[in-house]
Amino acid sequence: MTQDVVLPLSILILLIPLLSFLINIFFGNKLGRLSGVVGTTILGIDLGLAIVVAFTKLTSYGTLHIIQNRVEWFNLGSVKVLVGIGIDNIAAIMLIVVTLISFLVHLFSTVYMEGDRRYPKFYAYLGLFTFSMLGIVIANNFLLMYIFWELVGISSYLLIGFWYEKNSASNAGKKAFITNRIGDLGFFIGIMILFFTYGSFMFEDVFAGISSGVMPFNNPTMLTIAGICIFMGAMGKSAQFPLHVWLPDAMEGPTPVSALIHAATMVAAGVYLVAKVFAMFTADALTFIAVIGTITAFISATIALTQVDFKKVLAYSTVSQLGFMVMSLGVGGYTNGFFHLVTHAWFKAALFLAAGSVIHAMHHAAHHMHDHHTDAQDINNMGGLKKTMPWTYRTFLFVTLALSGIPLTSGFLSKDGILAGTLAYANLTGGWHWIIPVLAFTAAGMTAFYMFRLTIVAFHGEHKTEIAKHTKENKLPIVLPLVVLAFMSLWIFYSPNPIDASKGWFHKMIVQPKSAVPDAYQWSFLLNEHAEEDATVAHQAEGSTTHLEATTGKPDDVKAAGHTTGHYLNKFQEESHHFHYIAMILSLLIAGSGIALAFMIYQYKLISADKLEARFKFLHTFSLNKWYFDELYQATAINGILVVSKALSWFDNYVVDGLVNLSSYVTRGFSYVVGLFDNYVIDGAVNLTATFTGFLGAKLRKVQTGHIQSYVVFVLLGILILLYFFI
Amino acid sequence: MIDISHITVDLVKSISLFKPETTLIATFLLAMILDMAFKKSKNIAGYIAIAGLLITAIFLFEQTGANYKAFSSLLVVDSFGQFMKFIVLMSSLIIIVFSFFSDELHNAHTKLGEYYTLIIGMTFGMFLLVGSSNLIMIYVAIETMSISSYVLAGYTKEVKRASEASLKYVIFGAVSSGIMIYGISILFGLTGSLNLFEINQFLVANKVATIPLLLSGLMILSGFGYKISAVPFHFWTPDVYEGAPVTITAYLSVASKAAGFAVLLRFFKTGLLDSIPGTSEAWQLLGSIDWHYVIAVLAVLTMTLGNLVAVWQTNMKRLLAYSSIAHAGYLLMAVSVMNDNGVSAVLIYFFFYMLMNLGAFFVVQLVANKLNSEEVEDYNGLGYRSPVLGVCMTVFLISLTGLPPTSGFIGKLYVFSAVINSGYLWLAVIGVLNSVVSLYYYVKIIRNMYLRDVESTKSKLVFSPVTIAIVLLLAVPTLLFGVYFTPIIEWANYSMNIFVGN
Amino acid sequence: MDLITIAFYFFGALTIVFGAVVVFTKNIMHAAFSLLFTFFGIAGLYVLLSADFLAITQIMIYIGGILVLIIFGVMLTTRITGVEVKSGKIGKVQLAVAGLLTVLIAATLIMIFTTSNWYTADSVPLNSTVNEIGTALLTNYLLAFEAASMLLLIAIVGAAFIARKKH
Amino acid sequence: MEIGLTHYLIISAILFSLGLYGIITRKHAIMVLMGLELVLNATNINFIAFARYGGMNIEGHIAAIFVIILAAAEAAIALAIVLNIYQNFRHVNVDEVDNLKG
Repeated sequence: MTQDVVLPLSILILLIPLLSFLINIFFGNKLGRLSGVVGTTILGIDLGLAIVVAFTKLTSYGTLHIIQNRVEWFNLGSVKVLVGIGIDNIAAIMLIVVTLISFLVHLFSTVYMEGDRRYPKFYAYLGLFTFSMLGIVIANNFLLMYIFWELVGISSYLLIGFWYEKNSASNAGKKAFITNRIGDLGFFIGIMILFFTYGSFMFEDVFAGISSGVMPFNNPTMLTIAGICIFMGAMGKSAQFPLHVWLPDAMEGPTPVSALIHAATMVAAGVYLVAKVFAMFTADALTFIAVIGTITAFISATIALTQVDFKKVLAYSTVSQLGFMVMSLGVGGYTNGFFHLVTHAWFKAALFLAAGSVIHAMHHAAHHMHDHHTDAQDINNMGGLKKTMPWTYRTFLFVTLALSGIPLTSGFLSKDGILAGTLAYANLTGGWHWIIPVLAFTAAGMTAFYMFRLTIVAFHGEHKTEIAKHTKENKLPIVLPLVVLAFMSLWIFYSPNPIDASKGWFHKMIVQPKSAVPDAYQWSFLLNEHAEEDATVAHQAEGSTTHLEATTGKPDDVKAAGHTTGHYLNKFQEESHHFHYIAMILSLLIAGSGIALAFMIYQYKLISADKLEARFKFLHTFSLNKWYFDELYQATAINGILVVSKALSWFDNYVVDGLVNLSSYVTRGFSYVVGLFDNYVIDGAVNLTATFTGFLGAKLRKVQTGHIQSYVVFVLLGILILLYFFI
Repeated sequence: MIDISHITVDLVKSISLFKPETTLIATFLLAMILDMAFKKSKNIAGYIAIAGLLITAIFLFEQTGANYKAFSSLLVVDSFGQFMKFIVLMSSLIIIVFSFFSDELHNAHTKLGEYYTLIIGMTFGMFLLVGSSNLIMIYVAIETMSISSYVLAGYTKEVKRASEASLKYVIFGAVSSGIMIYGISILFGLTGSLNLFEINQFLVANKVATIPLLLSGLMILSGFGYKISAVPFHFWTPDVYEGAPVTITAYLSVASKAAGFAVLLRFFKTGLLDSIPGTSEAWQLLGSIDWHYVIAVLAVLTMTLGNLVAVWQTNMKRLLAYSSIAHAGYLLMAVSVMNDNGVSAVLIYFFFYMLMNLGAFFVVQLVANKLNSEEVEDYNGLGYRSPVLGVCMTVFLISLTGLPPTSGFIGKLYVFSAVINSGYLWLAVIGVLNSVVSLYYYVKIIRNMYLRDVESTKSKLVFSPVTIAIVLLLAVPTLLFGVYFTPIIEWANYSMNIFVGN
Repeated sequence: MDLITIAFYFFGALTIVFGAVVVFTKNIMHAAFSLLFTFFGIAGLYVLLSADFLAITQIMIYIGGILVLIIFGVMLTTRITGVEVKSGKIGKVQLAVAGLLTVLIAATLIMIFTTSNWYTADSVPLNSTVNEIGTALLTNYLLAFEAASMLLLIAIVGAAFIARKKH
Repeated sequence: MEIGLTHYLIISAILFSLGLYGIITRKHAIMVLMGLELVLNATNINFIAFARYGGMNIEGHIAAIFVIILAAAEAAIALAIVLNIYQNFRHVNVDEVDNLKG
């Protein structure tokens, strides 16, 4: 297979899911139950093609940076707008991730969505979503990416709000859409800044422009700002703090959708974007990214500790893991960040599908017993599912181990790499940066704890309700995807060595791109002058010792100037390697103690829940004070809302409601402050903005009195004011 | 005796370039007479109007490439005017077709002779306005179109809200044009001329006082501003849009706005452009007044007010009225950059705006025919009661929001790129923020159509195949031009040069 | 004081005083007749500005046409003998705001008018402006003239349609 | 002091403001229209005065004639609409015609 075939095939891969969408939207009602079969088959074909393309790219052209084309789309003024598609190594891998998970979700849904009256529509939306997601994957320019980015937003809106009869579902869809738009706003502005500086939407042109030293508005700070703007898009899609609020609500969608959107694809799009444009981030932008990722990882891990809804735990865990990926990219661990994206996709999809399997079984049992009050998603209503649903349990347990980062799983490989990276980063930069590995390790420990809490409460012990007793293992189309995904979470797919991935194919293929940012604005330890050549050499002649002098940038950052970097790409990788074993031991210890704690509390009940509560209060208080969140929250958000709402209360129901809610929530106790912060301050800020615009609108509307003479007065006033304003 | 031979030569050439307008006058008279002659036929005037407009289109097409100051510089015939005239012409045609299917109009009157006649009269007024290069001519043209539109807005005269709309419209319009003509008199006092070319030459050669120039500019802007619904001259818009028959509301929102923008751009470029240091790329404006800034402020006010108030609307026509105010704001943004890119962006945006806005109004009209309601609440489940209409309306609304892959996105893209290209990043940011707000109320309609109170509860709505075909004729290009828009861009780029004399 | 000055102040006062009566009086018929005097005063000012043709036009069209139209309007929409003929009252606050706004506008305009330089040129003495106006209307302003005729036609069609009782 | 351009302009400014005052305070629709006529007459004074002091510029006269023509047309239409309002509302008080608002 030659290079030329890759791109046409990629376009075919992109368009096939669209075909599924069109068939199901137009002939769905005629097809009925068949639409699931049609959709699944089509996705199966797509998966086959994706595998062909990905293998061709990785095996035959693995050393080639990218296979791409450039097509002139239209003229904008005097500028030719070029677009195109491109397959580089990360795109090739993403193709498989997206199509395989989409295929499994299609398969899973044939049973899960059985009997839903809009069954064909569901498949149509799945097709549309897959199409848009693949578009993001193969775009090699900002313009196409933005278009598909929006399409993903729309199709996920349809999927999340699929059960729109439930008010919460349609609101969740809306919230996801609007929160994402806030991020997209930044994305759009970023794209515009880049376009008007470099005159092209193509990634490579932008990078070339940056490395030639041209800066937006002739100001390097603007490059950082452009980078942060672009990253804002990722913050929205990948649910990064403070735009992460939509993802937990989005659990209102059907569970297979959660597996598709919230585990592997849509939320990964943000991380993917950061990876794609990694070369344009300055040191400052990277620091921003790392900080956001860390905050996200930590905060959502703490929230996940206390959730009782099966899917909510997984949702916050997803946010936390996305935080890990973003953090890894931010500290410079490009390869490990993307690696974690891939491994996480498999096991998180498995977790969600397992959750779907459980919920499906619970629903069925409840239905049989004519019980319509018990919450089928509350883990306190489960228990003992280990006996009734053995296959679901086995796969769930295995992928939980993967998520917790236990050796022999893929999760261990990637998480370990990330943690080592944060240590390396902190060591290289010093100072407050050490907070990043500290929080990262803490979050990793909490991950192990809450995942085992979930496993033990839901699957172990006695049946807590009658419904749980009557659950049955599901049919093959539900179990099979679970097994496949669990299987994919074995270490062997990525590296022969179960404790070190750096010798595996993945690390050979996914090499950190050479930064386009001029040296003065980039971390010196991330500079890899001969990145591409070096990677090539490393690939072709393993073990060859190409010695490179460490590059000098900011002098004080280079602690070991003059060191040879060996076969490492840059100082960062070398340092990561040094920290590898420390990180491994530390993370194992922390994860192990998390798991042990979970067992002690929930399995053997050695520690009472009250003590746990007290413990968490202490931890949260500590973390809050450390970050001054508490003070910030008091000084700005609450007081701000109070002042504004007092002023508006005569008029505005929203704020009155908000106040009432707020005061009742404040009394609930300190242990929920983090959750509170999440739900009420950030949501509140969003609401406040909405309320404020609404308030302004309502005020302005009063001007439209219906009296023609007052209109004339306003016109005259308007002219006078404008006159005196411009004099 | 005065020697008038040079005037005769000019007149002969001018009349040959005046064929489209002449055709419109002929159509007006013919429609009036034949309507009286054929008492039985209800839409005879409409058919004649369509025929007349088609012939006008042919003559208009023949003018391609013409650049001429006709009728002793009263009128300019150029490619910019041609583009805008085509917009006006197409919307007139579309509106007449819409009117054939309007229950509202046909229930109120047995014959619609005056209706079609006045639409032709208004088209004539707009054609004149688009080409006017003399302040008196501008005033006459504005009054011609206004007087027709006052009557059209209250055409269903037994309906209370329609008569209220026309009263408000006539008072507001008369005051605005009164203020405008006062501003013109001040400008006349400053420059001693009413001709934009002569005013321009005077301003190049002499220094005039800033404050009276600003005052007269603002007063003249009030006349243009009320045509394009720019804040603070927009107050009539929601009331008249709600009260007038839907067809006329749609007409006002596109055609008269197009004519208003045409004259606004021409006024600035012909009257205030310093033609000495290179004309094309960035316009060098005369005088010490920063007109960029003035227009930019108006643009910000206009789009912000339009979007914020639209959020509260429950009547579709009123909602679309505020939305059209907001769109005027986006367009003003492109005007404020005052260069050829901005003009081209206005033209591009207008073409797409015509398709999507007329489409949305036609859907409103069809729904009102069936449900006798224009409330947003009554659109609940429309997507299931009439799937085609629902999908098309969604396309129009998404396009009005400016999301890809619709033509509205392309329009916004060009507007924003023109704005950012000229360095007004803050303006673009406000514009983008505004489109986020607009998302809220457009999505509200889509949500009502699809996600509220659905399926079994209400009966299907059946529309005749012809009306569905018309909706599709607007919806398909709205989508299609979102992907393949090069011909429109090329046409607009060809037409962006406003003739400024020699 | 020469005659011109006296005449100016006379006509100016006539215009402004009766103009004020038009907008301040409660009785609509008083307003209509005050308007007549205002128009007359303006016509006088035109004569002082050597615009003889305009003065005649002013009297013929405004007083003979528009004013009669207005009085017809008054008669058709109000019962002359009833109380309805009085224009209603508007709140004190609104009046104050309107008054303030008007004073502000007047002050702004007068300030600008008195402090600006206007386009001036030495005047050419003319016996009558009729000749000039006629020529201009049929040469340079031919199109505007024709367009105005079209406008009047449209206005007639429209007004007849709106005003007539049943279709 | 000799009578000059400014004198006429001041009369025009006062008349213009009076007209606006009438438009925004009168309830009766026809009185609003009278206010409008004052505004247009103020405009005409401007045109004629500028024409006189700008070298007997005939353009000002032409403008004034057009203003008069258009005022007549506008008055005709406006009165017809007022009559129609009277048919529908049985009064012509503009501030009570306020069903459309918000």
